[in-house]
Amino acid sequence: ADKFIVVQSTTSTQNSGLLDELLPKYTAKSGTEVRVVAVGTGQAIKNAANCDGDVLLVHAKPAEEKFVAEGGGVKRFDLMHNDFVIIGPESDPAGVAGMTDAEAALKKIAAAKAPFASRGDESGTHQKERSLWKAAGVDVKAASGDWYRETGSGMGETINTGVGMGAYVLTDRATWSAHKNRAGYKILVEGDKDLFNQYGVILVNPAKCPNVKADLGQDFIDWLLSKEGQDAIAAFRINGEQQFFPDAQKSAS
Amino acid sequence: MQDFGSAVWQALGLVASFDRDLLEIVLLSLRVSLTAVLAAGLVGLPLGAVLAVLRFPGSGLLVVLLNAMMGLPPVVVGLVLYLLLSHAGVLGPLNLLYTPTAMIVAQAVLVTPIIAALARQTVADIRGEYREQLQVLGVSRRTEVATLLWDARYSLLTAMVAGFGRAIAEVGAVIIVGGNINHVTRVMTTTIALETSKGNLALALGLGMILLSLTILVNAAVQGLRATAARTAYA
Amino acid sequence: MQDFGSAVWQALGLVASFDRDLLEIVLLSLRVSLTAVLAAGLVGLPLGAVLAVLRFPGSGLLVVLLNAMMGLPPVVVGLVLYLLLSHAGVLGPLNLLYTPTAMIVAQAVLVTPIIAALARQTVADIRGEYREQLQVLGVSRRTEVATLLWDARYSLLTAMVAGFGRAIAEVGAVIIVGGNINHVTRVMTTTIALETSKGNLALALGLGMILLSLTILVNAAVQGLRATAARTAYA
Amino acid sequence: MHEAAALPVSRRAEAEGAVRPLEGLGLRVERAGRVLLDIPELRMSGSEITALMGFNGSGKSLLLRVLAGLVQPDAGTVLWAGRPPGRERARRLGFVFQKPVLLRRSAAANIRYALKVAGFPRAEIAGRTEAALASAGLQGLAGSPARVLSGGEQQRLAVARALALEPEVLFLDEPTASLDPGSTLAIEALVAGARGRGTKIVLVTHDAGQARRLAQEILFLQQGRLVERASAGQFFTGPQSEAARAFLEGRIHI
Amino acid sequence: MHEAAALPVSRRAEAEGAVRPLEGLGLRVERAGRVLLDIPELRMSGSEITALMGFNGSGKSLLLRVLAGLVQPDAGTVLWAGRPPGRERARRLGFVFQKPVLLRRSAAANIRYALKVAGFPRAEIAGRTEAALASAGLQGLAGSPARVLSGGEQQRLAVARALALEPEVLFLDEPTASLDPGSTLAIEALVAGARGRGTKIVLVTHDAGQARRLAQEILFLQQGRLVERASAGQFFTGPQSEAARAFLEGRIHI
Ligand SMILES: Nc1ncnc2c1ncn2[C@@H]1O[C@H](COP(=O)(O)OP(=O)(O)OP(=O)(O)O)[C@@H](O)[C@H]1O
Ligand SMILES: Nc1ncnc2c1ncn2[C@@H]1O[C@H](COP(=O)(O)OP(=O)(O)OP(=O)(O)O)[C@@H](O)[C@H]1O
Ligand SMILES: [Mg+2]
Ligand SMILES: [Mg+2]
Ligand SMILES: O=S(=O)([O-])[O-]
Repeated sequence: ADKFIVVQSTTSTQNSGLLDELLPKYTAKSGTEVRVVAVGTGQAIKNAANCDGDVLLVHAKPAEEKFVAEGGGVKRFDLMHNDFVIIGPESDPAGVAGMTDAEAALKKIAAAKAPFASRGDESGTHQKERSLWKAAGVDVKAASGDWYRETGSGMGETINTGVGMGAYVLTDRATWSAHKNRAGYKILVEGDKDLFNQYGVILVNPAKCPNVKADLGQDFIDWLLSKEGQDAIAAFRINGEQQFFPDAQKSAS
Repeated sequence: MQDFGSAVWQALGLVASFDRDLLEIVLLSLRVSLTAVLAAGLVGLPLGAVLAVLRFPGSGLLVVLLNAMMGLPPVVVGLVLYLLLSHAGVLGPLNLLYTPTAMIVAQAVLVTPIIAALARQTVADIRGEYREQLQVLGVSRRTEVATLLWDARYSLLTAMVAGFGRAIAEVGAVIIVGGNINHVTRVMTTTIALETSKGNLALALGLGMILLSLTILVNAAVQGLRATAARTAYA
Repeated sequence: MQDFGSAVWQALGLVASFDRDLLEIVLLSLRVSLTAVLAAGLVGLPLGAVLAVLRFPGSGLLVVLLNAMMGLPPVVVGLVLYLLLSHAGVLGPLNLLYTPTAMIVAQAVLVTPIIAALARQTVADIRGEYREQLQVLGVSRRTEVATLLWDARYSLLTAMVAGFGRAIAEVGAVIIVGGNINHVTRVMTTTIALETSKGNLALALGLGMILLSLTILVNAAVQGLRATAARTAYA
Repeated sequence: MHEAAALPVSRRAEAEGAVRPLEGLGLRVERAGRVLLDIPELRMSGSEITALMGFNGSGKSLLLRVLAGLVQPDAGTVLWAGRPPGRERARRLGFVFQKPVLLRRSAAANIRYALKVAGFPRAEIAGRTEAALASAGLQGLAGSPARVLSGGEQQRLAVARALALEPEVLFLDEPTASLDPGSTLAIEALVAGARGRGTKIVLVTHDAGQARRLAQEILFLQQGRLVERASAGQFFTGPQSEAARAFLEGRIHI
Repeated sequence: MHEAAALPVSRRAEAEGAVRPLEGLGLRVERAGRVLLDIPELRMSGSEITALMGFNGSGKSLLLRVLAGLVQPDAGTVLWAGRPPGRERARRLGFVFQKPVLLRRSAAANIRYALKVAGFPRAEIAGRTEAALASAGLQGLAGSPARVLSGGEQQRLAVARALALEPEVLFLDEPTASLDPGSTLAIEALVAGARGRGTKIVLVTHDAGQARRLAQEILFLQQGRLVERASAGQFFTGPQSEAARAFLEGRIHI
């Protein structure tokens, strides 16, 4: 297709395979090719702020709202959510398996000084993790380099590293579900409502970025938010398990 | 450890299945890196030779800088180019960001100092022998550079090959300016990085083997060319 | 575009504030890369020289392989080492994964073929001149290798410097086997990659400038050494 | 002592092909604390063949380099026809090094290259190359890589290349050291022919017979100093310095 | 024609320092379709100095290389004292190339290096080095980088290095081409001395005087073929082949 738009996105949507499922459907319908640049949250927002994309699709609500407020984006829409989970080795040295209270689980991990691999990259996931530590009253900064290990990399890389060192990892469910390097790792903690992970979608502001293909970009967003798009999101499965839960009806924020 | 065996199988399987997507990725890798190396050679070889030939105030410093630039971090090169090519950048209107052209430029920037620095050493070595003879022939600087490059051509191939190795294996710069966009700017190394982040280590390794085989093929072709090239009159 | 100016300021600010964390990162970068290059030189220089000296069935093929290995993708090297060093791997009991030692090994693996291939060419060039003389002196292969390396030492510095550039700028392998763990295995390039992914482009660039300045300093030191080294008896 | 006619040097004189003296004033070269060359005054006739003689290491090759502008002396000036030899003079210069330097090309290509650089018309280059090769007895080796030729063949090629340029000044550093007797005579004939066409020739040789056959003027160097300057006749019949006498008698100097 | 005494070759004979003939059988070297060497039978006396003579390009240097085992002939065998010269023979070999190859070290270090490699006892090396340098008149240049020495000094250094090894067989390829007359005689004396100590010497030279002074046996090559083999006396008074006559008369061959 010679009609195309560029979507700045985070890696979870790409690595989980969600976009591979959604985009061909949209392209078949609209004739618009969707080019995805999947990078870290901060980089995705920065790229969008530099006008290097038509649509932004990330999961870091406060940062997204700031982006819109500064005029980088037109409007933010809730698109879907999934949840974060804590994975860990079968041996489970801190004994957190089966817990549903993330805060408590983190406290146990800290008490046991069991290795924990943090993304440490200011991503949405990392911000969520930090707020959980804060709530748990653990000063991870002091433990950095000891049992608390900031990998400073993407979700998939952090899982690889965590697996390599036998550390607990906080990850979004989709990335973990699609991850192949599991080495006996399991989801140990899930189900806490604090582990909620909201994705949003934003059209880059054509008033600030004249190069933005506002019509094409908005059409893509409209499709994502439409019944068809939302159904497609809901239909995406890994091992028969739904990964993302469309929630567009809550509409713009 | 079964990953190694698994990697070999995946690699063989991929090649055997003659995957269309894989072919596209392989061809783009070759196109980008070969073009980048040719461009880098076009600039780097004369540049290195000029630095071997000319002595001027500051030329020693320039050589140090050039040698140091062999250590240009790809991510930094990618970033600088990104800022230039971004729509917010001065070259934004060219619309080159997230295109193979941007990737070629990035690799060429990375590889030019390597080729130039290695060429400088090679040319300086042969020049020790030629200098006075060329001087008495009244050869201009320009002709001297051309002559030294030509007469050192077989040794210079190693510099070019080193540059190609750097380019084809590079990921940090191309992923920033190319964006690793499926069907548009996805090359072997960015695919390997992607599969690694997905935890597909065996697939990543398998792709790595295919990439290395490609590199070996390119090198074998170069070596073959060198050997069969009419070496008449060269001794 | 204000990112460039901002980068310069951030770099200067970082250096001026003499940040403890930054110092730690810089020192680890230097330690890892210098150690890796020394190790790679220890293996690569003799290896290159041996390949320049010995002709045996398959030596041509070996040269092609070596040249191709200059294009080893860092991610692949990182992965292979990861699989070897991980707890499930054969070398797991050594507990080297996510240590600076693992990073040194990774960089050494990447850099050894570069140094070896460049050394091979340099040694082959000087050997054209020395071969028959050494032969009539009845020099053993081992001594021949040592002699050629010694007499080509100033030219070989360029190979070492190219290897250092590769090592210090490398990110793909060290991030996999080192894990970019804060205060443990975080080096300049992995920090730059991290800041880039955070969207802190100016900071990333500023760090890049610091890294490049370091590389320039190392190169200047090498050049100074080369110049002041008693070049007596060398012509 | 023989004295070259003092010339009022002018462009006119040069244009008319008048004799051009070669001069050195206060030439001094030091290396590693050793004085390699120290010649307060040097004057060579512009029309004759000057032979430079002296023991090994006396500075002959170095003096040729200084005169040709290849080595910048630590002190002193070189004058060709009254002017310092600038870069543009290179086109008028021929030089055969003691160790000939041949490019990694065929014998013919080595000569073609020199002719091209010197600006000979394209149309003439093939013919001149062929003639030059033939003059040095290298017809049969035109296509051979220059660097696999035998030592003597290489030296002949280097001489042929220099002569092909029809230089105004020609420096020859032991140009027949590796030649067989017949080739030596043949090259000497070529050199004499060049002198006949007005080329100023400075020849370094250890072969007294050759100096006698070719040179009109002899300069004798010892340890970087010019100890004798004489016409050939005078030098070979009655050398003034003890060093030159020892040299000619083949007295053991080492 | 002179005939070297046929020897029953045995280790005993070798150990006793008996004369060791140098032989070549069916030697043939081709390059780029040209026959460079074609010598069905070659036999040199083991005790005399053999001079190899011939026009430039006749294959003298190539033959030396083949005899020394540096170039593998396309056909034929070389025998030293009846056996092919293996790698272990290198320790018994001296070779001075037409273009001396000196290592990037000082003059003294070049000799030390050769002595060390040849396995001379550590304690003797300094003394032998000094003696070798002095024998070639290079005392004063011991510490100079070998590659900045003058052409003649380099050649003397190369000869001194080869002689210092006290080789059993010594190949000299125009070893005095760049030497002044006195140095030439001095080197000739050293060569004669080596022969006196039992070294088999093969000398390439264009200098008939030198061949006459040094050699007992002359081999004359033309276009890769051995056209004459004679004792020195016979060769210089009445050469049998037309080529050798032309050579000696300095007839223009090119
Ligand atoms: N590798 C090669 N390829 C082609 N021709 C060669 C090669 N090596 C030598 N030759 C030719 O072989 C011939 C013999 O060379 P060689 O050096 O043995 O001559 P020489 O008798 O030593 O001559 P000189 O007196 O000039 O030293 C020369 O004509 C040379 O051009
Ligand atoms: N760069 C240098 N450093 C130190 N000594 C040098 C240098 N260049 C030349 N020499 C010395 O200068 C002296 C003169 O050298 P030159 O080559 O001019 O001698 P020459 O008269 O041509 O001798 P030959 O007859 O052996 O060719 C030699 O003793 C040589 O060792
Ligand atoms: Mg000289
Ligand atoms: Mg020869
Ligand atoms: O969106 S993430 O980069 O945090 O996975």
